[in-house]
Parts: sequence; C-alpha cells; structure tokens
Amino acid sequence: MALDMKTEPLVRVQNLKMHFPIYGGLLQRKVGDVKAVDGISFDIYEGETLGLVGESGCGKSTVGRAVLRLYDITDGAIRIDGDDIATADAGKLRSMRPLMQMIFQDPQASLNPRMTVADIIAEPLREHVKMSKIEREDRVLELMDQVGLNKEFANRYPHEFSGGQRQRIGIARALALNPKFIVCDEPIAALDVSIQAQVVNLLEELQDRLGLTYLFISHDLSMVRHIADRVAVMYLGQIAELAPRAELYEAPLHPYTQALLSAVPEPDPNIEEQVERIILTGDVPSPSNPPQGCNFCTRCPQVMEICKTVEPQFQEVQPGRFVACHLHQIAENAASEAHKSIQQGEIT
Amino acid sequence: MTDAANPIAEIEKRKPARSQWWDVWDQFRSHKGALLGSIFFVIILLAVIFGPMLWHLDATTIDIRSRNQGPSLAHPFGTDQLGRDTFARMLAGGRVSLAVGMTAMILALFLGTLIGVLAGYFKRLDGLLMRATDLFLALPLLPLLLVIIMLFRDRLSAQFGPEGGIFILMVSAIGITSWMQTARIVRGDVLALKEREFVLAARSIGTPNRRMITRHILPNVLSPIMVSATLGIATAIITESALSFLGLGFPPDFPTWGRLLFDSIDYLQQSPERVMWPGLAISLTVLSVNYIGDGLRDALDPRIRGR
Amino acid sequence: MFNFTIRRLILTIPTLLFISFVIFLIVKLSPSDPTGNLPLTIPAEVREQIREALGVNQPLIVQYLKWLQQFFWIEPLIYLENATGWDLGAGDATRLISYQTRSPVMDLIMQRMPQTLWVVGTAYVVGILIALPIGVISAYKQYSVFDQVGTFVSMVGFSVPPFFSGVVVIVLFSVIIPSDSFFWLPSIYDTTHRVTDWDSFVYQFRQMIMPVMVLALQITAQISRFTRASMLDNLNQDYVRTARAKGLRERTVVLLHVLRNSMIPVVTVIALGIPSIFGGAIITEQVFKVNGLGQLLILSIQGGDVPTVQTLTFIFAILIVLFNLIADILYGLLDPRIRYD
Amino acid sequence: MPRGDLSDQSADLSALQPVLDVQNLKTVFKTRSGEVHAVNSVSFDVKPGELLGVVGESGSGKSVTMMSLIGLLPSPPADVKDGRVIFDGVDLLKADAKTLRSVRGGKIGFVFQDPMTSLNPVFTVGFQIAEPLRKHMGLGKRAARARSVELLELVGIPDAARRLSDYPHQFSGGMRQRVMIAIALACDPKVLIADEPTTALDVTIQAQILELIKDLRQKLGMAIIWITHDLGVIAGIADRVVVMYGGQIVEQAPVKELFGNPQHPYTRALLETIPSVRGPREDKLNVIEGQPPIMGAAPTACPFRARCSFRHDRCDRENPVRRTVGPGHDAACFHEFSHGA
Amino acid sequence: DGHEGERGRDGQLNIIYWQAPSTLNPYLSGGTKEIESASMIVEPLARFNEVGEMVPWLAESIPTVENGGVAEDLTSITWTLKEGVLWSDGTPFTAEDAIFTWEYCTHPEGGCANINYFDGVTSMEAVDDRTLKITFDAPKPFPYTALVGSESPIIQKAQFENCIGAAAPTCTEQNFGPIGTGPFKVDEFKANDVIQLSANENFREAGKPAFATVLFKGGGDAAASARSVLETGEFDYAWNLQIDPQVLSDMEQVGIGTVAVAFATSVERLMVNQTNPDPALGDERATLAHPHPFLTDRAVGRAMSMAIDRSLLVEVGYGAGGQPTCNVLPAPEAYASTANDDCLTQDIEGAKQVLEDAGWTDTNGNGIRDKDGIELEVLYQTSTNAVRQDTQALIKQWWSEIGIETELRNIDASVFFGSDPGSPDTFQKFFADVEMYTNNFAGVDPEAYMARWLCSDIPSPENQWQGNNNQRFCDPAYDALVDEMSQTADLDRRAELAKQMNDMLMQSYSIIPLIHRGNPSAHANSLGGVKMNDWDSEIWNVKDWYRTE
Ligand SMILES: Nc1ncnc2c1ncn2[C@@H]1O[C@H](COP(=O)(O)OP(=O)(O)OP(=O)(O)O)[C@@H](O)[C@H]1O
Ligand SMILES: Nc1ncnc2c1ncn2[C@@H]1O[C@H](COP(=O)(O)OP(=O)(O)OP(=O)(O)O)[C@@H](O)[C@H]1O
Ligand SMILES: [Mg+2]
Ligand SMILES: [Mg+2]
Repeated sequence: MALDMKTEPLVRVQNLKMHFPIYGGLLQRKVGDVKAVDGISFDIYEGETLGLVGESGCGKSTVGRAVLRLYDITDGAIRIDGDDIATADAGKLRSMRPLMQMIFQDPQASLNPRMTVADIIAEPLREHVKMSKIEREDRVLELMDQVGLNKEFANRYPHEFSGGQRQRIGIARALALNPKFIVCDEPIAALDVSIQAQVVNLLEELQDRLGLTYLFISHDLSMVRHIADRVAVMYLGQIAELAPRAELYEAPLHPYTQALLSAVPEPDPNIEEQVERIILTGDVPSPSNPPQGCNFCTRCPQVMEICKTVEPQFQEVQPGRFVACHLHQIAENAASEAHKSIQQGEIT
Repeated sequence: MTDAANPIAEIEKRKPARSQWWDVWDQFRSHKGALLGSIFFVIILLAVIFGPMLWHLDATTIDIRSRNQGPSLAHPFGTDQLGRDTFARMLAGGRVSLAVGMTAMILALFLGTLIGVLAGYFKRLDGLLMRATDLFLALPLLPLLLVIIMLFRDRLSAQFGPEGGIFILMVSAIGITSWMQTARIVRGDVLALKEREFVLAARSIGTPNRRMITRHILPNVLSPIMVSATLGIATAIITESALSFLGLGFPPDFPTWGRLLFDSIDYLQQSPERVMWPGLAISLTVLSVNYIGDGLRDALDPRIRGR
Repeated sequence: MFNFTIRRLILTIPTLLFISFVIFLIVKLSPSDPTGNLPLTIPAEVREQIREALGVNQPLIVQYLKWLQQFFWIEPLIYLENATGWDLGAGDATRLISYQTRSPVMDLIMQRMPQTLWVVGTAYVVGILIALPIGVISAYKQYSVFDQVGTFVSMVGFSVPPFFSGVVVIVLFSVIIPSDSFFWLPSIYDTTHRVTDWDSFVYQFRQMIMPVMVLALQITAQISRFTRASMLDNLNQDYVRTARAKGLRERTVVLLHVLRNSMIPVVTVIALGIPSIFGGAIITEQVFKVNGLGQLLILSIQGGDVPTVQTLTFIFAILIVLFNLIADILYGLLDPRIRYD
Repeated sequence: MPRGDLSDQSADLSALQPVLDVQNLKTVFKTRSGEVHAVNSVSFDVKPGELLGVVGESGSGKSVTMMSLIGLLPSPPADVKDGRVIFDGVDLLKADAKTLRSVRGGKIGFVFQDPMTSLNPVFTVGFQIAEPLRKHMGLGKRAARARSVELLELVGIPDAARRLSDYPHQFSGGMRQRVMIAIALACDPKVLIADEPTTALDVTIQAQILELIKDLRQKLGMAIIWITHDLGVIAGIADRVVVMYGGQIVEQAPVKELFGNPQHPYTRALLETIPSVRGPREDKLNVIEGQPPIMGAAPTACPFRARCSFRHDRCDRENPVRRTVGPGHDAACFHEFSHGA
Repeated sequence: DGHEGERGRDGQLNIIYWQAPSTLNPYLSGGTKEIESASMIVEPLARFNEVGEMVPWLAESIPTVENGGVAEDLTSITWTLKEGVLWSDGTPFTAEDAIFTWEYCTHPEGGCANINYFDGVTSMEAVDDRTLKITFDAPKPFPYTALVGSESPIIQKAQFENCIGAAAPTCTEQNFGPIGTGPFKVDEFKANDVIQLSANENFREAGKPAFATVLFKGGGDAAASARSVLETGEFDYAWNLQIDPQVLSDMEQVGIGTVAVAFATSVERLMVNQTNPDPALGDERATLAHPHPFLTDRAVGRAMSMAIDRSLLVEVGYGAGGQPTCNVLPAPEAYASTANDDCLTQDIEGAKQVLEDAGWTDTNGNGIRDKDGIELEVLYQTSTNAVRQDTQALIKQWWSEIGIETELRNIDASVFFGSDPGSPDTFQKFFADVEMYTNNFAGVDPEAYMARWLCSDIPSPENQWQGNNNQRFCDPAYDALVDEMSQTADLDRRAELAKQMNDMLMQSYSIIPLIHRGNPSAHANSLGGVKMNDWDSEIWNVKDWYRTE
C-alpha cells in the first residue's frame, strides 16, 4: 500500500516552511528567523502511516501543526484531500477541521483540566455537528468505548486518569468527527512502556477499522518501526531521509539516520553488548542560525569538504527512497529524472 | 472494557452530568474557612436584607432625647448624635454597602477580566489595552468622579430615581476606576495559558475564539480573579464611604457602613463602640469573602477537588 | 535588554502625551473652581477678575499647549539653569504657576517631596520588611496557626481604612498616654523639623512612628499576601528538592533558593506599588498633617487648582508608566529566563 | 566498547559488603482522600561499584523509595514508617538532621527525574554546582570553581569554564541533565542515585550520557542506583536489576539472568511489550491488560494478581514474599516458571 | 503677670489652622486662612475690635466728619499715620506705601481678591509722608473700607514695586514673605503647610510681641486641631472648630484649654428658591421665567420656618458657637431687627395650620401635602460638612412632620461654592428647592450686603449665573430701599433702612435664617491676651498675647 503510486496522496506537502520570527533592535523589527521547518516535502497516501522521527527540537511538532494549519505557515503548499489548506481562510479551515485532527504530544497538557472527559470529547461535536444532547452523549460514550475507556469515567476530570488513559481521551476527541487524517504528535512519548503498547495497538486497530491515515511523529525509533509504513527522518528543520520502513531500518543511508538507529538501546543485554554505537560529537546547531551547507555537517562522522559549503539536494536515490546527503548525491540530470518520476506518478 | 454496556447502566451514567456541582459543593463544604466564611456572609446578608423589615426602629428616625446613648435593650448598638438607632443604621447601611461593594466589585472584575483576556489573547490589542490600563491607573480619581457625576447624575436620577441613579453612578464610578489590577494579572495568566497545549488542541478542533475564551481560558484564570474579588469588595466599600463623604455619593441621611465608620471617628473617645460596629462589619465581610474565595477556588479546581 | 528599555522608553512618550491630554481634559472639565473656596463676601465680578488673571478662561487647547511647553521645556530649563548657573534664556518665561498659592508648582512639589519620601517611603520599606517574613513563614507553615493569624490580620488590616486606624492610634498614643510619658507620640507631624543631632533624630523618629505604622499596615497586608502565594508556588518545585538533596540547611533552602524565585513576582508588585507612594497616602497624610504630595493633590483638587492637579497627576502618571517599565526590567533582571530582545 | 572488565567485576561483587542496605522500607502518603501506600516493605542493597537498575511501571514507587532513603519527601504528607536504611553504619531513617545533611549531596548524590525543573532557574550553573562543594568539602570560592570546571568537563560539557556563568535555561535538556549529574558527583559520593536521568532526552543524547556513566563508574568506583522505564538502557549498563510493581520489589536478579530468565509474570509481560529496532518486527505489540493497583492500604494479596495470566487462588489471599529462584535471583511469585522460559 | 517685659520673652507660640494658608499675600487670596495668617505680618490703618468698634492701628485716629477727617460731602477721607512706624526691614513706613497698595490691588491684570475694598476710590494722594487722602467718585456714607480691616492691609512698596499687575503671581518670594509692620516677620513659609515667624525687631510697641517665634501649622481637620489644643496640648491656639459641641465640650473637660467664641454677622440660612429648578425646563431652569410652583407661596415658607427648632439645631450642631436667629442681618446691634423673633420657638401645630389654611392638604394619603396636584416635595442641598448634614437630617424630620417631603443632597464645598458654569451643583445655579449655607459681611456696614437681593443681582444664564441674589427674590420696593440707603449718611436712618430690608426679606420667606454663627476657637489655658473677634482677623491682637505661667 505504501508505495502504491497510483492513488492520489491524501496529504501532499510541498516545500513547507515555517519560520518563527525573532524580533529585536530599537523598533522591535524582525531581525531573524527560527527556521523551525525549512522547506520540506512529502506525501501521505490514504490509509498509510508516515512516521516522522528526529531528535528533540528538530521541528517535528512544528511540521505536524503546520500541516493542520495551526500555525500560519511561512511558505509552501499543503493539500489535504484535494483542498488547499495553506491558504484557506478561517471559515474554510473551520469547515475542514472535521477531516483532519491531531493527537497531542503531552496528554496532560492538551486536556483542559477543568472540563470533564465527556465535555472534552463532546467539544468537537458541539462545534461541528448538529445533534441533540442525548445523541451527543451517546456518541461520546460510543467513542469512549471505541478507544477502550470505561464509560463510568465520563464525568471524571483528566487529572484522575493515568497517562495512557489520558492519551485515549485525546484520541477519542480526535476521532469524534470521523476524520480521515490524524497527526499523532508523539502520542506515546509521555507514557510508560506498558501503556505505550496499549496506545500503539489502539491506533493500529483504529486504522484497520476506520481506514485512518496517520502522520506519526515520534522520537522513539522502535515504536515508529512498529507502526509506520514509511519513515521520514528530520534534522534541523529539514528531512534528511525518507524511505519505506523496512529499507530504512535495514540500511539507513543518511549518516544521521545511522547514528540515530545505532543509539537506540536494545532491551536485551546479550544483543546490547554487541551493538556498535555511533556516538555523535559536536554542537547541535541552533535552528535560527543553521550551518552553511549540509545542516548535519557539524556532527557528521563522515563529513566531507563539500558538506560545509553546498546544501545537499533532497532527491530520490532508489525507488521510494529519498535522501539529502552528498554521499548519495546522484548526477544532476538523474536527479531531475527522478523528480520527474514523482510528478508523473502523481499525474497518472 | 469494550463490552456493550447494559441500558440501565447507561441511563445511570447520564444522570450524574449535573452532579458536578455537588462535587464542587462537597469540596467547598470540606474547606473549614470557606464554610465559616459563608455562614458569616449569609448571616450578614440575611441581616441586612430582612433586618430592616424586622427591626422596629427606622434608620433615619431622629429621637433627639436619646442621643449619644450606649448599648441598651432598646438600642442594642447604642444611638448616634441625633438619637438614631445605630443597629437600624447598621442594617440599612449594610444593604447599601454590600450592594455597592458587590456590584462594583463584579463590575470591576468583569471589566478587568474582559480587558485582561482581550489583551492577553489578541496580541494586536495588547499594546493598546495595556496603555489604556496605564492611563486609567494614572487618572486622578477625584476629578474624574466629579466629572462623571457632573455629566451623568441628573440624567441617571431622572431615569432611575435619585437613589437608583446614584447607585448606578457610584457602582460604575468605582467599577471603572478599579479594574486595572485585575486586568494586569489576568492578562499575565492568559498569556501563559494561551501557549498551553489544550488551547492548541481546541484550535485544532475548530473552536472559534469566542468559545475558546469562555470555555478554555476563563475557567483557568479563576484563581487570580478570586483574589481580586476579595480585595475588590473591601476597596469598593471604603471607596463608597470616601465618595459619600465628599458629597459625591448617596444623600447624607443615607447610612452606609463606610459613612457610619467615618462619622463615628469623631466620637471615638466618647463612644468607642460606635466605631467598632461598622469597622467590624466591614472586616468580617471582607474576611468572609476572602475565605469563600479560597474555598471556591479550591472547589472549582478539579485537581484539588479530587484530593 | 538595553534595546528593550530604549524602545519602551520611546514608546512611553506618545503614551504619556496622550495620558497628559486626557488628564488635562478631566481636570479642566471637573467642576471645581479656583475661586470656590474664597469667602462669599467677595463679589462675583471680583471672582471673575481673579479667574481672568489666572487664565482660566483661555481656550482649552491653548491652556494645554501652554502647560506642555511649561512642563516639558521651561521647567527643566530653569532647573538646569539653577543647577549649572548657565543662562539659557528661561529667566523671564512664565513658569507653571499654581492657582492657589501663585507660586511655581514645581517648587511646591519639591518642597513636599522630603516629607512624603520620609514618611511614605519609610512606611513602604517597613511594610515590606514586615510583610516578607510574614509571607515566607505563612507559606512555609501553610495552614499553621501563624498562617491563619497572618491571614486574619492582613485581611483586617486591608479592610480598615487609614482614616480609622490613624485616629485610633492618635487617641491611643497622643491622648490617652500622658504627654510626659516615654510612650507618648506627637499627633502632628512637624515638617519644619530638621535632623541635626541625636535628639532631633529621636524626635523625627517619634513623629514618624504613627503615620508609618498606619501606612505600613496596609502595605504589609497586601505584600504579605503576594509573598505567601508566590512562596507557595515555589516551595513544591523540583529544584527545592534538588537543593535539599545537596544537603543544604533548611534555612538556606528556603531563604536562598525558594525566596529568590518567589521574589520575582513580589518585586514587580513592589515596584508597581511605588508610584502609589506619592499619591496613595492622601488620607494618612491628612490625619497626621504630614502635608506631603498627597495632601497637596487633595488641596489642589478641592481648590480647583488646575495646574497643580494636572502637574502632580501627570508626574504620578510618569511614575506609573516608568515603574511599569522598571517592573518589567526588574523581572528580566531577576529572572534570567526572560529576555526581551 | 570496553565492557569485558565490567562483567568481571560484577562476578566478585557479591562478596563485598553492601554500601547501602535498605530493609523493609514503608512509605505512606496521607492525603485528604485517604492513605496511599506508595512503598511497601522494600528491601534491597547495593555494593560498592555496582550499578543497580530499578525498573517498573510508572507509579510503582521507584522515585518515592529513593527519596525516602535520604528523607527528601515532604512530611506531611509523606510518612516513612518502618524499616532501616543502613549507610556507613548509620540508620539514615533515625539519623538527626545534621547527619542527614552531611550524607545528602556529600556521600549520596541524587539525580532527579526531570532535568528541566530540577535546577534553580535563577542561579548560575556554576553556583549550583559549587554549592555542595562549599558545603561538604569546605572549599573556598576559587577551589570550588576549579572543581566545578573539572566536573563539567567530566560530564562532557565543552568550554566548561565559560559555561559556569550561564543559567540553566541556556543549556539544552541533555546538558542540563549532565549538570545535574555533575552536581550529584560533586563530592565524590559513595552512592549515586539517578532517577530516570535520560527519559527526557532523545536517543543520541541518551547514548552520550550512558557512555559517560560507564566511564565515571570505572573512574570513581561508586555504587549507582539507576531508575528507568527503559529496559534497553538497563540492558546496556546495569549489573543487577530490581523490578518494582505496586510499591513492592517483585523481582531481583543480575541483568542477564533477568532478561534471560524472568521469574515474575510482571517482568515477563514487561519484557514482551517492548518493540526493538533490531530484531524481527512484531505485528502486534503485547500489552499488559488492566490497570495498576490502587495503593490505598498495605497489600494483603498479590498486587499484580488482577493482570496476571498465571494467577493462583493463593494470590488473592496472600502477598507473596520474595524467594530465591537462582543465584542472586529472587522473585515474589507463587508461580514457578521453568528455567529459561 | 507675664504680659509685660521684654520682647520675645515667652518663647514659641504654636497656632494650628486646619486649613493651611496658601500664600501670605492677602490680596492674592481672599481666603480667611490667608488673611488671618497675614494679619500677623501686614497691618491696615484701622481694625475692628472684638465688639465691632473701629480702632486705629497704623493710623493715629479714626477720621470722622466731626474731627474733619472725612469731608462734609463724604467724597474724601484723610488719614494720619502713626509716627515712627518701621517696616520689619527697618525702613520707614509712609503714605506712599498705602498708595502703592491701592495701585497694586486695583491693577486690572492683578486679579486682586479684595479689590472691592477699593470700590469708588478715584485717587489717593500723599499729602505728606504721614498724611493720606483718599478721594471717592461719589459721596461715601461709610468711607472706612479701603485699607481698613484685615482684608486690606498695607504692603511695602519697596518690596512689591516690581510685582504689580500680571507680574503679581510670579513674585513668589514676596508673596510668601511679605515685609510688614506687624508684630511678626516671616522666617519660612511653606505653602499649604506651615509658617515659621519670629518677632519683628522693629515693631513699634515696646516689649511686644511677647513670643519670640510662632509656628503656624496648617492641615488636617477641625477635630484633630481641637484635640491638639484641648487634649494633647501640642498647640496653643486652634481656629474654627466646627465640630459636634458635645465632643468639643468633652475635650474641654480635660482642662488644658478653653473654647472661645466670637460673633459677627455670619448667619446660617436656608435659601428658598423662588424659581422653578425642574430639570424639564432645560435652559430656563431656575430662572425668573418660571416661578417656583409652591415656594413662592409664603404660607409654605412660613410653615417651613415655623417647623424648625432653632435652639435644638444650636444644641446639636453649634453649642456655644451659635445662637438661634430670625434675621439675616443679626448684627451689629443697631441693625438687628426684633420683628421676626416669634420664629425662635418651634411650632409644628401652627405650621400645619398655616399649610392647612393655605389649602395644602394631603389629599391622596401619601403623607405629603399637596394642592392642585402639586406635592410638597423639596430637594434640599448644602455643602458637605458633618454639622450641616445633621442639621439637614433634623430639618427633614420636622418638615416631614408637617407634611413636606425632603430629599437631601450634599455637595463638595469646592464645587458648591465654585462658579464653574458647567457644573449643575453650584449654589448660584441653585438647581434645588432649598439650599443652606452661611454668609456674612466683612466689617460693620451692611449696605453692600443688603444690596445682594436686588432684582438685578439674580444669577441667570445671561450673566453666566454670576449674581448674589441666589434665592431669586425680586421686589421693586426692596430695590428702592437699597437705592435709598446708598444715599443716606445718617447712621440712624441707615439702621432703620437695614432693618426694614431685613424684615422684608424675612417676610418673603425666601430666606429662612437659622443660626447666628459664632466662630469657636480654642486656646491653651496658658495663653493670655486672647480676645476673640469675628469682625476682623481673630488673631488681630496677637501682639498682646503672652504666656501666663
Ligand atoms: N512558537 C514558536 N516560536 C519560536 N520558536 C519556536 C516556536 N515553536 C517552536 N519553535 C522552535 O522551533 C524548533 C522546532 O520545534 P518543535 O517543537 O517542532 O520541535 P520537535 O521536533 O517537535 O521537538 P520535540 O521532540 O522536543 O517535541 C525549536 O527550536 C523550537 O525552539
Ligand atoms: N505527594 C504525594 N501524595 C500522594 N501520593 C503520592 C505522592 N507522591 C507520590 N505519590 C504516589 O506514590 C506512588 C509512587 O510514586 P513514584 O513517584 O515513586 O512512582 P515512580 O515509580 O517513580 O513512577 P514514574 O516512573 O512515573 O516516575 C504513586 O502511586 C503516586 O501516586
Ligand atoms: Mg514536539
Ligand atoms: Mg519517578
């Protein structure tokens, strides 16, 4: 399904940029930008899960939020289900909200502590669907059931739940309007291992049942490996590598991906002893002042001269595998060829 | 967990939606200070509402033969320099003071919250509204009141009768000159709150700004508002007396606590109890409102309520 | 931070101009009249002449512009001249003259500054010094007897107006206590008193006790509440546990780690409260006849003395805006996390 | 990676006298809605130079146990009821405040769970590192500074001398965590307790810190208690592992033994839930169904029974005590698993 | 006893005025506090003593027609100055100074507050250094206004020469420290706060003043200043103690001070609006165009007056500081009418009867009398002041007993007595039915005072509400009497006319006098020589004060 180029992607993001202005100077003029997301493109097909990984602060959440236009983006195009999101006005956006939803990173913070679970889940229904009170309550209970929350809990407050249960509340809220596309922003990062599994299973189960499409943001590579069909690896506001799951974990191309994968600890002392680690050194650059050339050049174990001056192209180096690295840079015309192939794929 | 619930259980579950308020009440009740505060407050309220109807003496009737008397059976709080019954005046005065204090406080809270929320929530309005707050802080209260009274008293009196008119005038005068503190505090909290993830979550659902404010922002700035309320009621009662004293308030024979307190100061040595009554009444009211506020804040916070 | 300050200072100018205009309008529109306090024996025509001589009847905008010029140009010039001895040509310009005293408003203000600063300033300092320990202890021992009593006293303190507490202390310390007793205190503040030696210092100290006490009560009430709330917020923070884990004494933990953090909001509250020093002590000044700026303001208002009211109020406005800025800057200085640029 | 010497070391560890011996520790929280028995009869020990991993579900009492040891829990609501904590021949639970203070930060270092909030935001990092140095080692300003630089370099922060005067917010999460470790290590403690020191970090940074800890342990020879959820981390660095559930220790074993031969159903379930980046990919993750127990009273039955797939009748009646199941391996379960299951 | 000896023997005198003087130039502020504080420094040609008689001060004697000082045709007066008078700076005092004072005050741009004291003066000339001739534009039956009394003292020419006209207010140094001929000179003046004075070394009377220095403190309130003299003993003299007489006498009981009262012409009175203040009338509100619907009915006014127990008002609010009166002109003795004295006893029943007879009955049973659909409801305003509010409450009660409903209002004094044309609350606009305040006249001659009730002096929008006839009384017969008085020099006849006018006003019931107010001040028992005086500055004879023990 992942590589089925025939279907029109549900989500298409092209050259997305999200810069947060930095103000300064005498008149508080803009003096610079935090380039939280700096020109990234990807497609997500219906029913697919795209995993988005990368270290803390590289811009994953920003991508997720920008895709849903929770931020006013700096540049780029976003189409979801054929509609242009990037330029839609507030009314249009509001009407499109039911289509696309978000599950937030921190289940505690994303639930209003003063609303009951039932109110929280009912909120999108109130906003978008005309239904009677009874109907709404029924729907809320149904949703709670769907995500495996005991109906008894309807009148409880978020703080009375465990992290996993809270995340379920968030999921129920996201599901309330029968969306097609859900951005899951590190839905498991704040949870305990045994609960992580519950949530991931739930998400998968819902995907099977309802045919949902996910953008699954996480820095937990093992979970992404479990859930995603394709994986994008971000570094400092850009995508370093995008590939189908199996290939990526099997043979990562980008040095950053390699380092990332090697750093994941193995829950088995026997394997753990054999793991070869790539320990990164050097400073993590700031997104407001990214280095010249390749973003990763300051920490890259395989850094070359060219990396410090020329920005590598993000291009398809093998079918379905995109990477932005000089180690894998292919000739200029070949690249454009590859690029064309995507475009054709999209037209046909 | 996912097994179909039986219909009876379902019906049972629907009912308790209303019972949140019982939770709040339960929590409130368990706060000793709040309970005591409410009891006092209710007693004061009942006394000033029904007291004047039940007590046989009128607050403005002069009985010149019994002037400057100490407490006795006929006059439990004594009498003033014109022989008016202090108890009756306290009851009648409480009506006005409480009404003015509460209404002005509510008005100030309303204004302060509104402006604080708008300034905090809409970045574009922030500078403007905060400078306006500075302006109001800087305005000289007395001339401002004189102007307000000059401009509006007669019109309001014509509309609502002399007492009603003055009431509205006083309340609005106090209200519009004491919201600034609240606005500042609320703005600060809203600024922080706005960045919280649940607000973003609500936006992702498509909640419009209006409901975003009422549903997500306001309930979470309740606690500073409560504190402002406590301090606000005291300020309003005292300000009212200052205004009355300057002749900007109620007619001179109209007792209020602040005025009684002020008038009795001259008699501090002759009959100290006369100062005590209004002083005590104001302090008790403020204290009970403070404790009620504490209790309410705790009770309305589900995180505390669980404990 | 420096840029932030400069930018805010620049922004302050239009704000203040606007504020000054609104103040001017209000003061002008208010129905007080400079001749209102004259005896009724003075006939109406004479009153009119007096008003004419004061310039009350000029068009509003002319009066405002004149005030602006006097306040922002002539007065500073004159002070500069006096300070440096240069001749900048301000000598014969009309200064900002009070209707009531027919003397320069700025001189009046300067004259009253010392007693206001002494009494109200001391009260503020004393209030803060009392409030901080109370706030700290009540938070550290939340719901203890100390805390409850503290709450009670500060609430009562807040709800008792100074016109009441002031007279009570006067009756206690000046009337009931015989005047030859050691505990007797003067009820009337002598503004002509000069501190030259120990005895005069003792007298100054004694005459300040009562007004300072009354004012400090109010200040203490408010600030101790703020301190308590702020301490409570910080006492349960993780870094407090870290400090304990380092084996620090309890005193160090509370007074260094917790207090330092709690002071951030409190200090801003204190800074914001300073402008009220100058205007807020009106009643206390009146009760003890301190005759400071507050009393000047109230007299001028009652006397319809537009230039004085306008100038004083505007100076308060400057202080308010300025201390707002200072509060923000302090916030930034105290809390290294906050950076304005 | 050099690690062979470590496993050698672990072999003769058992012969050593424990540096910290915890016996029968109980901690109860008193809250408005009743008691929470967060820690029940927990006993364990650590030997010098040993790295003891502590794993367990969220809320199983890991942090509370460790904080109870050196009296860092606020009381009320916490009440450390029973038991003994022998460190250096003294029972810390009975020790006076002074002794405790000298142990905290001096002989026992503590790294808290959340690096973002555990540092005091208003003091420089240098100040915070120097604090225990001056307190316990009596160093002067200069010496403390020199040692602070040394410590920061030790935990791998480049340009240490300059960064001493930075504030915590100027450090990234990973760096802050390293600062916390530096503080804990400041006085060359005999025991280092690290409470989920890497949970907040991303894998690349986590890998750096794990390297650092291994290094330090070799260099300094201290005992380490390492709390985490992440079995991967445990597998990488621990010598021995303690598994907690419901306020109790349910299993204890050397690391390879635990992963190879888990003897408690909870441990087994836990190991099964974890996906890996390297091994084969499961289609569906295993989960532990059900909810963790509510610790309202001291348990009279097995806390895991409701979620246990090996449940016996006995489990409802009795709380199993730990019994030895292999060399250095004990578990609190009535069920007997075949070895190597 | 101690009142003889060398100058400055008695140390410091502490005086407290609860209203602080804002300047020491009496011409720039006509306020009592400024005039009285200045009266210790600058002096007039003649003063009025405690019984209202004129006594020469800087003049040798009082000029009269008899002694030739006043011209037969009453158009000029010639004063001879005392010999050897020096200013406190040691320079001699001459007639030139007097002339300068006149020029100073009458300069059109000077804004002089006491300019009316120079009304009618066409010229002043110095016949010689010690002789001053004042010429009037018309015969002046009472020529003792200019430079007589504390309101028009003589200031030093040398000092004020450059401060004339528009420059007057800019001479702060002079205004705050005038050089005078009086017993004290200014050491330090803090506007609205405190004055420090010391004995004038060049004072013309030997051994006076007895005090070396004076501390003249201002600020606070009447009760506090009473307390400071009567209870704490911090001050020797406190001015104008209008507080509850009960409280005052309790304070006096302490035994360290005494309250002294002086009476002059002040009368607390009710003004009864003769025009209709109904807001519905818009611009014509309270103008002659609309007579008051019921207060023009003398029966109503009469009943209102009869219902009042003036003795009780005195007892409650004034004590020794007031006497019931039925005249708007109660003093000097010669001018006081006795024709209206029946008002001194309260007669509620009589008042009811009067109303009954005039057809005012309570037809609709609401407790308020009415006639032709007009209810007897009055709005009763006054300035804010504790005693006035008590008086208001009492009168309201009595009026309600006779079936008149009263609404009370109090207005801040600065607004009430101010004359901002924009304010609806000034006593001149009189947008109420009844208002209460005190008025008096300076000196002893009532001519100008009685001329206040001319038809032409009614405040109205045309004259920006500037007028003295606040109750809008208008009677051609009265105007004729005023006219006559202005041309009568004979004192008996003048007295007769004054009485006649007073009675006319009383019988119109457009003014209901309540209390002849005295001025209560307190002084320490150790202070000798105080002669309370309400005709002039009450510290007029401070030069004679001394310490008794
Ligand atoms: N509102 C904002 N204003 C300015 N900068 C921002 C804002 N939001 C995010 N950033 C910056 O953008 C960068 C990317 O942030 P983002 O939250 O997307 O990271 P992330 O990859 O989601 O990290 P994490 O794994 O910690 O959630 C960071 O450097 C952050 O500081
Ligand atoms: N102050 C407190 N009051 C009441 N209960 C508390 C308090 N602190 C902790 N607890 C309870 O004690 C139990 C153990 O908490 P603890 O923090 O030790 O868990 P943990 O194992 O460290 O979990 P995590 O992995 O999430 O850090 C929890 O059930 C918790 O609810
Ligand atoms: Mg994120
Ligand atoms: Mg923990």
